[in-house]
Amino acid sequence: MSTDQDKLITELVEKGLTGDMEPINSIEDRVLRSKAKAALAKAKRAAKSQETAEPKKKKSEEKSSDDLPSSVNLNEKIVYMINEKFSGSLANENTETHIQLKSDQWFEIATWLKSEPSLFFDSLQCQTGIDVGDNTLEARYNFHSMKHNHYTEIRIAVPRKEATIPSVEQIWRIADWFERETYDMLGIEFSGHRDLRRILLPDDWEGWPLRKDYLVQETYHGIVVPKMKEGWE
Amino acid sequence: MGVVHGEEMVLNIGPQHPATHGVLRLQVRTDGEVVSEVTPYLGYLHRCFEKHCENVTYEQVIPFTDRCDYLASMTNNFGYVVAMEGLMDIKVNERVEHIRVIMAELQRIASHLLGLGAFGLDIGAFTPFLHMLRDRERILDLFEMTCGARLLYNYMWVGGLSHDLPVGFVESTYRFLDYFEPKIDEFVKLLVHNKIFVERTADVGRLPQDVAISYGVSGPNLRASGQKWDLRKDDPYSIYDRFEFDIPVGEGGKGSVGDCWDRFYVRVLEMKESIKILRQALSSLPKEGDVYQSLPKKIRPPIGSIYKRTESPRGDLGYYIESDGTNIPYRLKMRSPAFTALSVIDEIAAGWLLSDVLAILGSLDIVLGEIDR
Amino acid sequence: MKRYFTDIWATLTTILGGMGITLVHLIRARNDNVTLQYPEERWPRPERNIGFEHSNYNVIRSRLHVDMDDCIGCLKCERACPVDCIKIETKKAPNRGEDIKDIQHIGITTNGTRKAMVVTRFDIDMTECCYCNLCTYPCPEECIFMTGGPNAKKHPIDYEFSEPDRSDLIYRFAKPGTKEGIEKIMSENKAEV
Amino acid sequence: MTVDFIFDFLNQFFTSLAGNEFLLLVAILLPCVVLFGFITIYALVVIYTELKVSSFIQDKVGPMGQGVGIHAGKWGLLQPIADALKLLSKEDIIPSSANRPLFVLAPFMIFVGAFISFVALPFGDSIIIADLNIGIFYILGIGSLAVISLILAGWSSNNKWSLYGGMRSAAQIVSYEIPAGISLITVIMLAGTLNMQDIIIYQQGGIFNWILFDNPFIPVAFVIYFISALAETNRTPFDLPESESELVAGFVTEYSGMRYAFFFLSEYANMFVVSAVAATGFLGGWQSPFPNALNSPGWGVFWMMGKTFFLIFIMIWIRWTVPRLRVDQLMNVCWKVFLPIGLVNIFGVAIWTVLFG
Repeated sequence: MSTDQDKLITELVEKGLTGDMEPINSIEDRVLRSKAKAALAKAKRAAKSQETAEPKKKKSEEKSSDDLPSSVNLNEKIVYMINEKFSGSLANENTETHIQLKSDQWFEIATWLKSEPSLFFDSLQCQTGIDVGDNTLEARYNFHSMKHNHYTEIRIAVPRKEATIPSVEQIWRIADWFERETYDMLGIEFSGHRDLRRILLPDDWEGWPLRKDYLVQETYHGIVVPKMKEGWE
Repeated sequence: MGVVHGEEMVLNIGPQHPATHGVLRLQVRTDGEVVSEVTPYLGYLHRCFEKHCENVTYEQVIPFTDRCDYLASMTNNFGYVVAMEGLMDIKVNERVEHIRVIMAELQRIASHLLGLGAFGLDIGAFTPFLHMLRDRERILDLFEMTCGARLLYNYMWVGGLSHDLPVGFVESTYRFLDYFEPKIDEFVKLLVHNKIFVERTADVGRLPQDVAISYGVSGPNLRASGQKWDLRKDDPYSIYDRFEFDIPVGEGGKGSVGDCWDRFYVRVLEMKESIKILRQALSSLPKEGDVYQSLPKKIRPPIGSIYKRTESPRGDLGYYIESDGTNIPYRLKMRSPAFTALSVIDEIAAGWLLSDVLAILGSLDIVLGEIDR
Repeated sequence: MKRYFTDIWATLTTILGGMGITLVHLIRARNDNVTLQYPEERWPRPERNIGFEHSNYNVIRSRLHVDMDDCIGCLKCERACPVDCIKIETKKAPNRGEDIKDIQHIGITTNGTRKAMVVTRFDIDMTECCYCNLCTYPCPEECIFMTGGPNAKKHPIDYEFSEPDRSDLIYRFAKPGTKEGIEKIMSENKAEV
Repeated sequence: MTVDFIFDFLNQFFTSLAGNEFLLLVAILLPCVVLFGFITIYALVVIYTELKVSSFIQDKVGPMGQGVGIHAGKWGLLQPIADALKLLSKEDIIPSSANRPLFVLAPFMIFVGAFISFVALPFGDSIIIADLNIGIFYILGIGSLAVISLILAGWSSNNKWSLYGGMRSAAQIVSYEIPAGISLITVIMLAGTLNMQDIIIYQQGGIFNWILFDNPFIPVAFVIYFISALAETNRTPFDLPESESELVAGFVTEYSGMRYAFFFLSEYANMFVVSAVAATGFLGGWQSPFPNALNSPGWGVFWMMGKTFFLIFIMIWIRWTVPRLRVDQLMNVCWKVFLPIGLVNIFGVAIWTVLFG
């Protein structure tokens, strides 16, 4: 690769970030064009993560100053209330799409989420886990209220080494199986779960399949896991 | 004289058993005929759907969604494409929306037909089952006419459809609806009001409303418990807000609200509502419109996540999609309605007789492909 | 007491009503029956014409077929397959767009594309195919299709293609001897140079 | 057609062997062979009927074919024979943990129970193997024998489903003996005899002399008897012992091949027995429905068979219409509905006979 090309690409990316896609699209060489586009996407992603980190602080400042206007969206309202009741349990103040919580007070918050009359999240729609990289696992909860017909998403990130989150199985009964599935697939331990076993995989399965570093077993009970298809030589 | 207690026996219903609708194992603790505990063991049909999805592109996920709930492939496709279009902010044209609704409602009827028939079979009525299958075949014919496949369609694509409607589809569908409507009444007369059937199902396996919500039970099972909750009305997606239809709710017609009979009858009524929607959608189907119009060149959704729910024949079908900006999903979770419906079995089946456990299992209308994924 | 007798009455009437319905079906068996006498009668093939070109494509989900004379070896179908049941290997053709008689390679497709590649291997494992039709859409030459496609006359729709040996269901579409042939030609070319 | 009759006939024919015990043996075995052949052919016919009736009800065509060979004959007429051959040629599996002697014994016992009931059934004017003076009582008694073999089959299989099936069938058959017996008592009261032939002779003189139409209480008794008969023969809606969607196959879960065929055969044989008893007791047996026509001995056989097959057809018809009862409801129906109504019915019949008879 020539340094000229690299220079050209960085130039193009800068232009692209300002919204000017013409120069990139007008490149004739296909390889160069795709490279430039890939670099642009990378740069955009990086910029976005910075953006998301920054404006949060501003928002939280605004919110603490004014006293919950009626027009705030549900997530901001919940965050405000959580801050009042369970201070220090918010992991960050991002409320755009979800609420990020710390794991320690989760059980109390969950109990409150269901019992608080103005929220009344009586239905746990979906519970799932995700390996977000950086040695972090995240449990995500999608709540819905049948009474108020509103909806929110809560995320709890835990380090991979001590992946333990309080179980909400006794609050929403469906969390029993959802948490078992998350445990089965990602190895997040739910403390306080009364029956935390694997649910879909056999009990003696090794590893957590949906973690990104999962390696397929070589053999299972003496059965060799085929790497190549038979007859494909 | 008190209740006589005998020796307890552990009985395995399944994985191969005529009434488990797939490969499910229910470990049942029984005292004579009375069942004290039901423990489901899942995973016999686990095909690593979610792991697969992390290794194939977004468009290649669709054939796998077909195979999750193999009795309602269209609605599974539908849920996925609605979620993906939400993530990518794609708007599809009117014709596509109409065709999707038509397909989804036909699929709902087909799925309910099999569910009801199989429930009848669990109770011991063989004839209604075959009558249901006979009518279901007609719907499958319509699907085959449209996309060539009878069971696993891969019909709805992100931003469009794989094929336009064939010539004569609308007429054939009208013909089917005219044929099918009287058949529902015949079925109701033959089985639903049959006294033996009522005795077997009324008051059996009552699922109270709050328990149902806590267990995440959704769809017809939740509606049978008295909760008026249908995503087509309460959180409308696609163009469902344009159609007029009712949400049938369990009223305890033969016993109490939320019993097996209600779960059964709600499905019967839902088929009638689907026919209503179908007639409206067919009459307002736009003649013009390219089904490939808004098909994206490359499916690369922006970074972010979405949780989108749609109403599948079995309940709230949710897709949780996390995208990292590439053409491969970073994480895809399917919240299957049958999974949540099965989790409630111990709660409502304990204390009933062995025959009732199987009736309750049948009334929940589960599909193991969707539970195990 | 009243309930006792109404229950008995309801039982009798509903069962007799049900028996009436089944009797009607029994009597009208000749009109109602939906059975197909399978080996003698076949399911009518769905008639429709839609696809890439609305006039000549039947939507059928059946076994895949590849028209090798049109295949340019672009690997798009291999990439589209969600279950990896297509395996293609190609060799660069010595001269773009020219026929090579020895290995029956035809240089120009019916669409007029000049081939740059010689397809030495084109295997489809029909035991793994999930009939999703995804491979047929990206094909620029419309040369891979479920049978009943553009060349419907040559390949009748056939849902019954069971084989006694599983390996017989791996369809090998590349013309026999292509691989050896092209290698030989290449080595000869090298020798000449 | 009693044994004595055949023995006399043989004595006259083989004068050199007259009075020999060998001839007596032949005289005993001959009706048995004829009867066995009859049951086999009858079972094939009824299995075919059941296949066809169920198919027609379900909008299918049932077994069909154009000819012998890969197809089961014209209209599938050879289907039951093919089924029988298949069952006979199948591997006979005895589970290793089953109680072998009892497991082997059970299917034969149940068949013997059904078989010996046929002895007392009147097929025609004088066509009866053993004209017992307690015929109806004998058949009811022998009918209960099935319980033992069903329990035997359920228990010896060493399978939980079989055990459930066996237990259910025991409870069911024992319970339903009672309403069946009680409703037949009304017949015996009217006819004043336990002899099958005498009961039929009592109903001489056309359709209005049949016991069924004797007084308004008898149809109730007939319905109770018929439904109890369904329960005794394990037919839907009372097929709990072998309910395929609950107990896999109930007491026959572990049986295969020949032994399974015996259970199958005896179920159909039992159907014939209970239908024939109903035809005898309520529908005039081999009597013609017309007072002075079609009542020669040949027509007698026809009427008897016609009535029996009609009842068997109704059994098949019910089977493909209704769902299955639950085990506690089964008992409820027996003890809370049939028994009280049956008892009241006896009084009703008695009072009616005293007042109008």
